[in-house]
Amino acid sequence: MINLELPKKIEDTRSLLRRFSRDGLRPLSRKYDLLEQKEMPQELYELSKLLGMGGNRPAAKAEAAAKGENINGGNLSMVVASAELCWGDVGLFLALPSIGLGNAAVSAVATPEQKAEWGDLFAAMAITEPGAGSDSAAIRTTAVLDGDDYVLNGTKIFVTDGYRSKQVVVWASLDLAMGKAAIKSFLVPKGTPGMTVTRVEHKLGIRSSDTAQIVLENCRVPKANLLGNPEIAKTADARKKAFGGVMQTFDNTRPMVAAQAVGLARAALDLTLELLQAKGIELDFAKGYHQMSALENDLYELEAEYETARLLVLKAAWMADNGQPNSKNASMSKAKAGRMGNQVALKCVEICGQLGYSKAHLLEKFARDSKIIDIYEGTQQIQQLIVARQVLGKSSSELK
Amino acid sequence: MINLELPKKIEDTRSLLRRFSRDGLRPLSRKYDLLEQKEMPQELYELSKLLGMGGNRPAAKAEAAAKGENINGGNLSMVVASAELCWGDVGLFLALPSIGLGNAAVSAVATPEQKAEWGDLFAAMAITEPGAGSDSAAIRTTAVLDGDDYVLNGTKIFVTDGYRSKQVVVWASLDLAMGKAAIKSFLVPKGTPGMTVTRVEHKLGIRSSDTAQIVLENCRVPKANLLGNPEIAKTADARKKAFGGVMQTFDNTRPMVAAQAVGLARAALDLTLELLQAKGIELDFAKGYHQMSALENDLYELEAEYETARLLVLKAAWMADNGQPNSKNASMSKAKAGRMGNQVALKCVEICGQLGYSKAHLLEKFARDSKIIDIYEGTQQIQQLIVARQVLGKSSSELK
Amino acid sequence: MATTELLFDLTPGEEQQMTREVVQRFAREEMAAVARAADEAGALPEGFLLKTVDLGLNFMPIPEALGGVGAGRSPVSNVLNMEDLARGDMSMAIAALAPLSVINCVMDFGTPAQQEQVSQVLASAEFSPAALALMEPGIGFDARCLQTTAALQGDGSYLLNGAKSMVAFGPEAKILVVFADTEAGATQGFVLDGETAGLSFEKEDYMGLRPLPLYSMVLENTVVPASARLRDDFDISRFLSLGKMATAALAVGTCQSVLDYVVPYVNERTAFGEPISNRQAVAFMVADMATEIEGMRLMAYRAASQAEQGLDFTRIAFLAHRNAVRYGMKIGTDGVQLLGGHGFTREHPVEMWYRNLRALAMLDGMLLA
Amino acid sequence: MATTELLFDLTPGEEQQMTREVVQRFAREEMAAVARAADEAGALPEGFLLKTVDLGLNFMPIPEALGGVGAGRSPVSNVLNMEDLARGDMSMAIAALAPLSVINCVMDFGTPAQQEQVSQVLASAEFSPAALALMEPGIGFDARCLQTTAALQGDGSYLLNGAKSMVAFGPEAKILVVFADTEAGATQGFVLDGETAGLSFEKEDYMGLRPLPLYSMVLENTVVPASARLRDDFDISRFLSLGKMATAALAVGTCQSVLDYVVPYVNERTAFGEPISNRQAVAFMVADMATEIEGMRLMAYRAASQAEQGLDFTRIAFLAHRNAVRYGMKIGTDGVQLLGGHGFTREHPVEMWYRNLRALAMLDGMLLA
Repeated sequence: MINLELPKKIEDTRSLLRRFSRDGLRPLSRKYDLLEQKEMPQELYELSKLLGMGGNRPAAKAEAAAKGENINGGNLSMVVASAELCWGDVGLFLALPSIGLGNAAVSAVATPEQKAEWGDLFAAMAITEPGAGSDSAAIRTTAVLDGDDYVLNGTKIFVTDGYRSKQVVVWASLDLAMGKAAIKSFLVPKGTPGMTVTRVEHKLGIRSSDTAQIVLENCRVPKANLLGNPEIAKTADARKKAFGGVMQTFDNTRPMVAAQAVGLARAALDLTLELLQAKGIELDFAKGYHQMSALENDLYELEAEYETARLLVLKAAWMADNGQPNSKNASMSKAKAGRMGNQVALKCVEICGQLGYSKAHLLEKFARDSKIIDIYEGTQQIQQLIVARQVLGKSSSELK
Repeated sequence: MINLELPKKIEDTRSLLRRFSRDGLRPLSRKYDLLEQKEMPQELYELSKLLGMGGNRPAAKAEAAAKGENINGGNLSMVVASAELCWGDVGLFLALPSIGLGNAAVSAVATPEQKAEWGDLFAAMAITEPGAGSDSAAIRTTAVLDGDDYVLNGTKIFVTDGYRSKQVVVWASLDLAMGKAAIKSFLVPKGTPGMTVTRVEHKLGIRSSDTAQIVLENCRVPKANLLGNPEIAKTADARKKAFGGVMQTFDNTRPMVAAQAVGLARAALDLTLELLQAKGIELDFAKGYHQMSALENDLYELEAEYETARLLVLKAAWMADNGQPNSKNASMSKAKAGRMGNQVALKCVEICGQLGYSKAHLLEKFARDSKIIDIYEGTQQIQQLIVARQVLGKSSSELK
Repeated sequence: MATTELLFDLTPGEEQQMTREVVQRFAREEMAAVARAADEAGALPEGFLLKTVDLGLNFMPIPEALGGVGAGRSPVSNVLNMEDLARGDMSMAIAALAPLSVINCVMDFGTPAQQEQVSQVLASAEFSPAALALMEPGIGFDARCLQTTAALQGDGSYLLNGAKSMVAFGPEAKILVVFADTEAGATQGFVLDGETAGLSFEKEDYMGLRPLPLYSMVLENTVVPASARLRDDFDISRFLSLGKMATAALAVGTCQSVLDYVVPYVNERTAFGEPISNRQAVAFMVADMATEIEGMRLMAYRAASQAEQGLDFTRIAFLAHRNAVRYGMKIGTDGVQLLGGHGFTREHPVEMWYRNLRALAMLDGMLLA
Repeated sequence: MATTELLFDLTPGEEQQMTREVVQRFAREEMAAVARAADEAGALPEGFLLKTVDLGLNFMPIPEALGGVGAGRSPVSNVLNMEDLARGDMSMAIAALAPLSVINCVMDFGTPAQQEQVSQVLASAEFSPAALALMEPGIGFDARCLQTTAALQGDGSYLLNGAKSMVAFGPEAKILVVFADTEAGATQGFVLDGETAGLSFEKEDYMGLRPLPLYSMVLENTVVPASARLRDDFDISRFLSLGKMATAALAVGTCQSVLDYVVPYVNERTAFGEPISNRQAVAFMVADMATEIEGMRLMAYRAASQAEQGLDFTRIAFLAHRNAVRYGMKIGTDGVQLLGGHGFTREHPVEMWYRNLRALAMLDGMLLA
């Protein structure tokens, strides 16, 4: 039965997280935006413990899926939770130790012994390289097997949490000549000799999170730290599939990144409406075009874009929960939410004029934070490209 | 000295043409939109005689140019005149016998004897082919020299005035193997055996003008009907230049087509403001964002887009008058004006609601007419491509 | 709370899915195939309306006791049907759905007597034309402040005066629900039958929706009995929201046909030696089209599902409508642009969608989900 | 009629051209080169303001008798200078141009005594900070309906009360022209010197324009003599239009630096084996940027040339400003997008332009062309 409201369980978690965001994250927003420190904001360790994201019970879900039942699972929970935490603060959300992008990848494959050995899990994901940008296939970092170790060499940039994390999941190629199929990911605990954080970026926004450059110079990790299947696919077809598998992780992560924009946009709209309410302006969702002010017209527009992006994100996550191929929808949600988040935050600054532009309020910060969401995890243009290929039935060589 | 107002002479002509448009063309707008006849609207013969577009005295201008003086010449006059006539009606403007796109090309090279032989000049331009679209270089119509005649074979579509014109300037290749350099234009008088109008299009808009498909089947024209230089450039470089020459005619015609959008947009805005005035709404160009209605905000937007496009058109024409390379600016003007004209006309329909959508007023017609201006003489996308190549310094093989 | 039990779900129910298949086939075979001819003729295809009766949509919301199938009022099902019919042709869809909208309106807001009257006339093996008459001529129409007035007379009857626009079927309509401002300053609806005196009609001529018979209607001292008045609890806000939802559904269906048409076209059309869809400017336009249609659809479904669950759907209906108008019109424009000069000719349907989709901005209260 | 003699012409005069070359070189060498450091420091580079004195811009509009060069008030020259300085850095340009704006304002609307006062203070070999104070804090600022009031006292003096925002230089300013609503309901300006009692300042902190010292200012029963009042024929509409033109010029210059920066970047940056500028999505964004900048520039020039010719320039100044705000902000955003993740870091200036260009929407009456 068609229903686009959230189920009670997720809705309840959402309310809790809203409170967490309001009382836990918001009071820190300006402080760490201004401090722009490399180190983890101290308060986040405590706050992180309060977070019981839960709700993700894969076993029960798998059973329901097998029966062909409708599932509201981990993906839907995660996009809702991400949005809510980003309503608090995108930068602090990214900095939360439990959020590390590499965590999911690691916890899926690590043995209890490894987990014990590696310590608290807070794994960053190191994919991008200086020459590659959104082109994940152009990775030049190498992993060469030497005895029982892999030896890693290369440079990674834009590693979220790269400085503060306890582990880094590094994407590297086993054989540059074999192309995409040879790209594997390796867990490298911090302190491993040969891995150095060489730089922490100064950024337009999300200044409370750290974005690091990491250099690997003859960095040795045990064989077992290769996550997943160590074989390079033999046939061209299998190779294609193998890289497809790597890329598919984006189908799950993109809606979650899109959800960041959803949360941020809601925050910007809420603050704007709050400031306007003090001036006696409220939206009633009933006026006709000829009866509304320019301001109302713009706010309705932003609300419409916001709600649309939000539903696209929910759908992409829901498809993932239900085992439906969602690559197109994941990119649609990221494309739409990415541009929406930036548009909403910028327009809110403009609408609120001097207050919007001033550091006395958070709107200017939202406008700075919002830009990256339309860039990382694949830019707007990359998402459009993926959607276009799917809609038009094109290969990546036909439509570049 | 920087001045962006029109000189008195051109301004005076503009006023005259406005009256011509208002009293001559407007009363025919709806009639021929509904009739959608193949034949020339009878009234246009008389009206056409009244038009003394004048102001274009190449000799005097050339002299001034040689002295490095600023020139306001034929190009500036023509864009202003085109806009003014299209304020009246774009379809009827295109149908005016004196406007035939091929006229300029012919009158520049024809001898008095040829003019006498060919009769009244009303030449259509036949470039596009079924498989080519905006790709002028992909022409497949051939011209083979046989004795003292060229024998033409091929099919042309979207020939404006193709049915009603007295002559057709046909673009054809002397040698398909030689590529763009072998493309020449040929004057084919109507009635020449082998040239048939096989179809007249039914269109969304500009229904008072005729848009024809023309088939050439062993159509023979005397050697002298090849306009311009009959030689195919010998070297690759010269060949490139030769086609560049052909393409350069677009640098003059594009601002003129862009001007059509300028005139149409003004017409739509004027009519909208007139309808709104009856409701007591007027623009004062002084309000702040927080003081204006949604309607005012949109109208200011349209006025801003209109004025900007208009100035881009004037600049491109002014550059042509002054011998400045204006390929980039010609395409900028066409890109901006093309999208502006369509945007303005459509928004005016929307603003005026039921009146805008109704055939009781001309706004719906403007909205239909406006779309083609963003398409013909190179689509929006082709213009963006040309601008991009120029700005980025790219060849057509680098940036496709 | 309605959200307690339900899971987020985008799968139509089994009944809905079966209906969709039937309606979609009908849209393809009986609508899309003849849409151009109908547009050029400015008239509905001969026999088309009668064929729509077999779809049985009118019978669904009418209780069994009144001759319907008593499936109940389902805004979700209505939105799906509206989307699917619009995929065939927007004008023909509106014509087919106008009587159903009258039924929906009277089932929601009518008296038992009106429900019976409407059921008798409209739940029939014949197609009985019927329409809602809310829109008024001119610029700046405000549904919450109508110019048409209903004055209560001493004998309890009402005297209607004013002018309406975009009234489907006009003089042919067997039932018209006319909306007017009462003296209390509130909008109210009146159920008029085809015989009512004091109405005059004139055919209207629009840029698009050409097969749809639309009329302006003048009410001059039109007397209607007190029994013609909808129930006291008529809710103009709910009425308008259900209307917005219907418009959004029409947009989704029509835009889907645009997308379905342009995809093969840009893949097959070559320029500069390659399919034009190999160019990002073309491909991204198509990608954005697909993305916005998906978004429009989700918004329309959400509004409908809120309405069906008894939640307050004012906000989402408003935003769904706004979004559908904006992107619906944009997609109409982009469809022509993607076909270039060919798109400007009447050889292809894109120019027709360009014209029809402009109507989205002014369809207030014509259909009701 | 002014259009009688003149030809359409986009060529700057010889003097203007020479000045442009000097100013552009200054912008490159003394501004662009240190803009990032100034942004990070949140302060103007040491000695920068003094260097701007050598450009001589302040001397131009001041009559020779008052120590200027008497070139006359030229909105066109001002717009060219504003564009060229903004090409160096928007914040530094505003700082450098604030005193010139005070001069322009007083030359247009001041009494002879005020003109002499201003000339003495500002046409100097030292840089004398000075600023216009129009903007007020909060949302919904309306220049035609100020909250700051000027009450005429029995002795002919005025009592000013209210709050201003975005006042350049604040307590450092040697001259401030403060705008307030008089009891007659009209906006009027008052020329205050640095010594005026009853003013309190607080440093403001904004997203962009960080090197520019901006202050909020509270006026509490500030008494100014009748002689501080601008001439009776002060024309708020003309004042605002000259201000809009200045903002437009800042937008043109800043956006031109964005374009100049992104073109080589996208040509050099490769992804998927080719320069990213070989992709239409990237290339068309750059093309649109170039087209809109060209349009913004022509609009700003037209407004200025109308002003200089004594034509009514209200409409074009309004539209030029609107256009500059809209596309200026868009170009600020697109600049970051074109550089992707790199654009988000403070290694590149695009993020600074992103922040600075947002100010366009709220610079009312800060500079005067």
